[in-house]
Amino acid sequence: SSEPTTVTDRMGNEVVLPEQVNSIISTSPANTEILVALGMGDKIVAVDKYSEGITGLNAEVVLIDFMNPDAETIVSLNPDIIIASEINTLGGSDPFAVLKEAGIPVVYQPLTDSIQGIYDDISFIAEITGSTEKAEVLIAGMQEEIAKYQEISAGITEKKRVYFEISPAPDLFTIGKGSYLQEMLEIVGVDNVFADLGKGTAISSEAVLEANPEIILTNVNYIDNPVEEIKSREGWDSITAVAQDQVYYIDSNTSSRATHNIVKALKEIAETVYPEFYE
Amino acid sequence: MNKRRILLVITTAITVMLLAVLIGTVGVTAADIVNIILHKLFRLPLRPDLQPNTVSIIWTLRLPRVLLAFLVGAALGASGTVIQSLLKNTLASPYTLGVSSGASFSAGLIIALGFSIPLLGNLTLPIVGFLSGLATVFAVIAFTKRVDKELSNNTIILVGMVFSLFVNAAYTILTALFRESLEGIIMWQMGSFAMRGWSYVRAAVIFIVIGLLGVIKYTQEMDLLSFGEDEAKANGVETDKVKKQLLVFSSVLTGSAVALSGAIGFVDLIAPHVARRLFGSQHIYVLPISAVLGGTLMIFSDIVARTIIAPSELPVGAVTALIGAPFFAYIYFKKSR
Amino acid sequence: MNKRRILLVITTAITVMLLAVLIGTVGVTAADIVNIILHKLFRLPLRPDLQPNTVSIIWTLRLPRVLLAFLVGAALGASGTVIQSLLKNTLASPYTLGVSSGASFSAGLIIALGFSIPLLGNLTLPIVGFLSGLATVFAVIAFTKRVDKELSNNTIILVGMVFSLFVNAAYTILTALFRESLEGIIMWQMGSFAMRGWSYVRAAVIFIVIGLLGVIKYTQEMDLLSFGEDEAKANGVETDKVKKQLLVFSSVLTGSAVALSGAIGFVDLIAPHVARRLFGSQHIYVLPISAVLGGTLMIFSDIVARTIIAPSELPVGAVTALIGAPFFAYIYFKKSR
Amino acid sequence: MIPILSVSHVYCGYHGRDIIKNVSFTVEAGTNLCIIGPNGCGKSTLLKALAHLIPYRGSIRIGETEISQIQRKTLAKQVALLTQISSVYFPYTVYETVALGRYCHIDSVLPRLTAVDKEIIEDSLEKVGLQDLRDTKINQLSGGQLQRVFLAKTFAQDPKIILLDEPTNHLDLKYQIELLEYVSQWIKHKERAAVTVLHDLNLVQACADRVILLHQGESHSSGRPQEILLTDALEEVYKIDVKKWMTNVLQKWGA
Amino acid sequence: MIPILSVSHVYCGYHGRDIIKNVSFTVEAGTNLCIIGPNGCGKSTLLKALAHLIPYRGSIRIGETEISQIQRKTLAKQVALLTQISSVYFPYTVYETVALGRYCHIDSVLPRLTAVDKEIIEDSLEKVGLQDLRDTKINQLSGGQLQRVFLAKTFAQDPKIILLDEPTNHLDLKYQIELLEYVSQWIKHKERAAVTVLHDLNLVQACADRVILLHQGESHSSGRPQEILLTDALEEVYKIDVKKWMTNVLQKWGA
Ligand SMILES: Nc1ncnc2c1ncn2[C@@H]1O[C@H](COP(=O)(O)OP(=O)(O)OP(=O)(O)O)[C@@H](O)[C@H]1O
Ligand SMILES: Nc1ncnc2c1ncn2[C@@H]1O[C@H](COP(=O)(O)OP(=O)(O)OP(=O)(O)O)[C@@H](O)[C@H]1O
Ligand SMILES: [Mg+2]
Ligand SMILES: [Mg+2]
Repeated sequence: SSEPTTVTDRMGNEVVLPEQVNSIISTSPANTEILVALGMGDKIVAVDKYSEGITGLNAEVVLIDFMNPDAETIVSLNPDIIIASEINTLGGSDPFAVLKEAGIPVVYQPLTDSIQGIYDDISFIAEITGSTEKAEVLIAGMQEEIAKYQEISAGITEKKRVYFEISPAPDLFTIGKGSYLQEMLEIVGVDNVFADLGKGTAISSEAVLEANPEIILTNVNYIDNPVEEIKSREGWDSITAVAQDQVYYIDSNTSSRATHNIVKALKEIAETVYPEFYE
Repeated sequence: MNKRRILLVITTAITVMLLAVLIGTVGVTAADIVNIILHKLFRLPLRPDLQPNTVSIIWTLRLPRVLLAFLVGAALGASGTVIQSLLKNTLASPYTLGVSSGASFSAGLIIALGFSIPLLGNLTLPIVGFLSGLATVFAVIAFTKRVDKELSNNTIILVGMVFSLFVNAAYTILTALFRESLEGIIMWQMGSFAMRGWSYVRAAVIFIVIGLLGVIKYTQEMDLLSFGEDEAKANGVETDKVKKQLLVFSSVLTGSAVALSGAIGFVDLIAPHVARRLFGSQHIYVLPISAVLGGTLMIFSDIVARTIIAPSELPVGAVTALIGAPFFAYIYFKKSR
Repeated sequence: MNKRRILLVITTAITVMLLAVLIGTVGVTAADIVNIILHKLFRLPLRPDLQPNTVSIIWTLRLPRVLLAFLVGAALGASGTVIQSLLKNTLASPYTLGVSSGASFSAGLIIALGFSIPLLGNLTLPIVGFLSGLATVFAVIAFTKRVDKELSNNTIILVGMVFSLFVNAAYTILTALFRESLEGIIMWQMGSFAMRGWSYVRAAVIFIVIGLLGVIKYTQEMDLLSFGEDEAKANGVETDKVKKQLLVFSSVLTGSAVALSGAIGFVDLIAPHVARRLFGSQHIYVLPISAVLGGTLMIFSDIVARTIIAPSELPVGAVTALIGAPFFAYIYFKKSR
Repeated sequence: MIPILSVSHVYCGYHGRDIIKNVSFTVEAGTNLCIIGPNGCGKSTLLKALAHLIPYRGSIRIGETEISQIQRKTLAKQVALLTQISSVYFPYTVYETVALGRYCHIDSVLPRLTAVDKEIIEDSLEKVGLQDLRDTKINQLSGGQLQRVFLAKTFAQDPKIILLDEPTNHLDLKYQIELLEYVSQWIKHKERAAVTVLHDLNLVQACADRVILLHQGESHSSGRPQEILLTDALEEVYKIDVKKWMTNVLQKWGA
Repeated sequence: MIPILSVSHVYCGYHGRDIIKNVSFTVEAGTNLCIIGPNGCGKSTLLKALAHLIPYRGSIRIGETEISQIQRKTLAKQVALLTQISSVYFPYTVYETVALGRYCHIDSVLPRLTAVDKEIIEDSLEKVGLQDLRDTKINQLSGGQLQRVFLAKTFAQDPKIILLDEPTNHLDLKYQIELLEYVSQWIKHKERAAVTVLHDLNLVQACADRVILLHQGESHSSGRPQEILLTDALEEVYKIDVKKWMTNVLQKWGA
């Protein structure tokens, strides 16, 4: 009917959009969650394997390991568009170039490290799928929630010193400035003991012992009992948080995927660290 | 007897190649494939019942993939043979000289920093990988030359080992520092022929043909060198020049293989042994046969890699060893029992 | 001259060890450390100005770490020497025989499936890793024996290579399939001494001392074997038995090292060369010196690994090669220039 | 005299193919048995069997004991073998290499040499004239020097029976003569004997007490040197007139 | 006659230390020059220099041309060397090994043998009596058989000058004699010459046209065989009475 529209995705690739988007492949759980929230759930024909279990997907949706996808399957699914993630790209080169040759448009979403980035993700997906109104509602809802926590935290004077762990022993990993998690911690008024480090940093056990946090949070979900594991580490009993039994688990999916759902994690963190303010 | 065996090897190679084009998510017939190829090459009309999807899958995905797998396997088989007999060490392979650590390091750097050279586009990773693999080998040769004018095998091996471990360490540190890219880097390193289109095949043909021509012309020299440097010199081999050229060209082979498809192991170490077992010691047989065997094994492994857990794939580098090891054990030890 | 060099090597080892206990995120003095050690061992009173944090850091983190690093380095250095001279191949190392792929595979499995054997607790990973590393070597020996009664070096090397590549492939497939655990597995493999407490040191002492005693008693036999099997036999060496024992005990060494701290490379390949360069060929010198050099290099690397980008750490396996390579180049090629 | 070594009906070879077929002989204490024969007739194979490096059928006894029943270390105290082709992998020094010959006499796991050991090593070094090269690395020696290192190592083993596979290869004339004289003198001493493979029939003339002529793995003839060397046996096996050639050449010396 | 090989004031050695010092001689076409001397005096080192395997100072010329100016492949057509110690890494067959001697004559990059090549190879195999073993792997040969393989390979190279470093090592008497006869016959043909290192002075007597006696890297004396062998030169260098020993042995044959 009309001229095909060309957009530039947020990583700078020019993409010719299809006239209609009726079948979508999403390659990251964050994109999948956003698509579902924008009402596109039933148009998704294939998702990456980490998206398994996200509610709102078709039962017959195909699960693909996008680190090692079978291109033939993708082509034979006849998708109108592939919404990929920076995580799929190898060094600026376009891993799905052959799919483009086969006539399938591919857009890439950059890795998000700020809350603003999440808004932009939502807006861009909305733009290419034609659901801008729903996106505006979604974003406004998030902003409203966030403002609520900011207000409460403004009244907290004695900020708790917290260590937030995203990878367990022996390779401890934490987050610091330049990550949306750090932004979230600041919103709820938490003093991250490693705030000055980069957005995702390995940390040594000695450093944690020395920092001596009052509370330890972990969103590790791939070992049996992350809280117990932390408490049982040799030497960690001299840390205040461990000594006072202040080690908590924060839901992994809501805190580790850059989507509108971070407000759920925000709530969980706020209520865990400052129960007295949220009764 | 050699003739019959050569025939057998070639027939197997062709059969596996055909099989590879036929097998995949979308089932096609040999006739379809011929039709598609003729259509693409000579603009012959396409049969109307062929879906454009199917055409895409065969032409854009499957064909280049099979060709690339063969080329890469052949490159690894040939260069493994060269290095093994040049350095007279069963465990030596071009990887020993740092080709793959060089390539992996720069590939890791590119993946981690996420840049791309505009002109090279899609081929930034393979081309830079290739060049750094080669650069590592040149560094090894230059350093060896400095400490040991004779360019003796033991020194080459030691220097290669130390350089390659060093570069590899740098690469490891890279992956440790850029943990977000760790997965990408590791998966790249495991090797795959997925999503490589014709541009990769074109690059592979150029470099691998150059490399193969560069080494195949020295089969007699390799024979002579296996009796020792002095013996080879006395028979008229310019050992210095020949060794350097063989090192460089086999690095071109491995370098392009690694750059185009990741650090796939096994073939380089095992193909020469199988070829020797079947065809004796003369390099005029061993070298091309290793190449064909390497290519065949690679295509076969790729078939398995992309079908066994479809719609995902296994890393082909792992499948190669998984299939190749029992095959090797069978061939190699059949007679000794 | 040898005596002076031995003294030098030992002094360096002790100095580096002391340094390692002193250096870290938290600054302490030698007096503090002595006080803490006396307190822990003999219940002497602690100086009141010492923070419990500091005590924890020194006693629970730093001391076991330094000891473990030394033990692991020594194990790798010694077993590298044994395998290299047994198989007469510069590139051979216990890893060639599949110790590390066996250990890595089962470690990967444990990490991926996330189980732990109740009785072993903390030590599930190292103990299972150790046993599977050893199992791989036993499989290699058994298979070699079947195809070649003489247990000849070339066969051992080939079989080891094929087995280890095979198991490694299985491991790769594991990491590809269980990608959530990929990071954990890869980081484990890169090697680290972080967060290993006294339980690890106790395990290390037991296995590594057994391993060291098992190999040190055969230094004369290793000397003789380097002149060839026949020569050794004619001189009274029960080559079969000795070779098998050396293979097993060096696998115990490497197996425990890998199990306790990941697949750290470099030391096993390089320590023997440096030791030979400095002390000649006799294994009565080369073997213990390799062990001490390996241990020293490992502690030193660990100091760098945990301080250079503090409060983060680098994977010690990578640092080892990064520091060791230039050191090696210096020692090894100083005289040749 | 009692035989110190008795070989009877021995068969042995490689990969299941017999090279040595039905060979029997005895060696008395104090004698040097020379084994001669064309290339490939099985001389080295036979020596390998005598040192139990390869399996054999038949019987090889030292005194009363079958060698396959003896532990290698014990056997090495009785029998030493100089192999025809030796390999060098690590650059041991001359002294270190020769000292390894003492292995079978050292009971500790550490290579601790007693005064006796050291004396025997010195003695062996002196016999082959290597005292001055004791600290040289063996990969920097000439062919003859290296051969002498392995000879010294064999002597350092101090066995009852010494098996020498072409010991004079690479040796210059002086050391050839001295070596064979030393062997003659060595076997006179105590309960000892030697089995020597030689191609140089002049040397056989000079040193052999008995000679076995091997032909295609079988014992063609055996006896005192003159019985073998001056009869037609040589011509039958070698297909040349050895005696004529020898006397021709030797006349040039007689001028 | 014109010298086919002229060596003048040559110094060479290893790691910057001279082993050969100021050696000069010429070899005329049609002659066999034998180099003799004690172990370690530098014979092999000298031959290596003549084949340009090690660098040298001074001058070594073939005809008019300095060998260091000649490309290796061209040089190999002129000079062939049998080394004292050979190594085998891959198990080539006997035929394949000998065929490698033709390398310097093959211009194509493929090892395509012409009829002439094949004839020469056959000839070389026959000369050393290896026709029956042509398809045997060289790692399954006896010492003497292997030595003959390398000899055949050297002959297959079909050079003008053949350098033989102890060629009779490991050979049985028959092949020793045949070899030296073959060399004598070979050098008579066309513009050829041989330089042979030997320890067995009887063989020197039988085959040498001229002899150089090396002593500690220097030329002690040189001349016709009788001039060297029957004078005191030998005794000075070897410190034994060679002649007496030889005539002693001779008597045993002469009986
Ligand atoms: N690769 C080497 N490095 C250092 N020195 C060497 C090397 N090869 C030989 N030499 C030394 O050079 C000297 C001469 O050696 P060369 O091999 O030329 O002796 P040769 O006359 O051939 O003796 P032989 O009769 O024993 O073969 C010897 O003293 C030897 O120790
Ligand atoms: N490892 C082996 N495998 C198979 N055959 C072998 C092996 N070694 C030797 N032979 C064969 O056995 C036969 C006897 O070999 P042996 O070495 O005993 O001969 P020899 O009498 O010592 O000869 P030489 O005088 O040449 O040393 C030869 O025909 C040889 O080809
Ligand atoms: Mg022999
Ligand atoms: Mg010599």
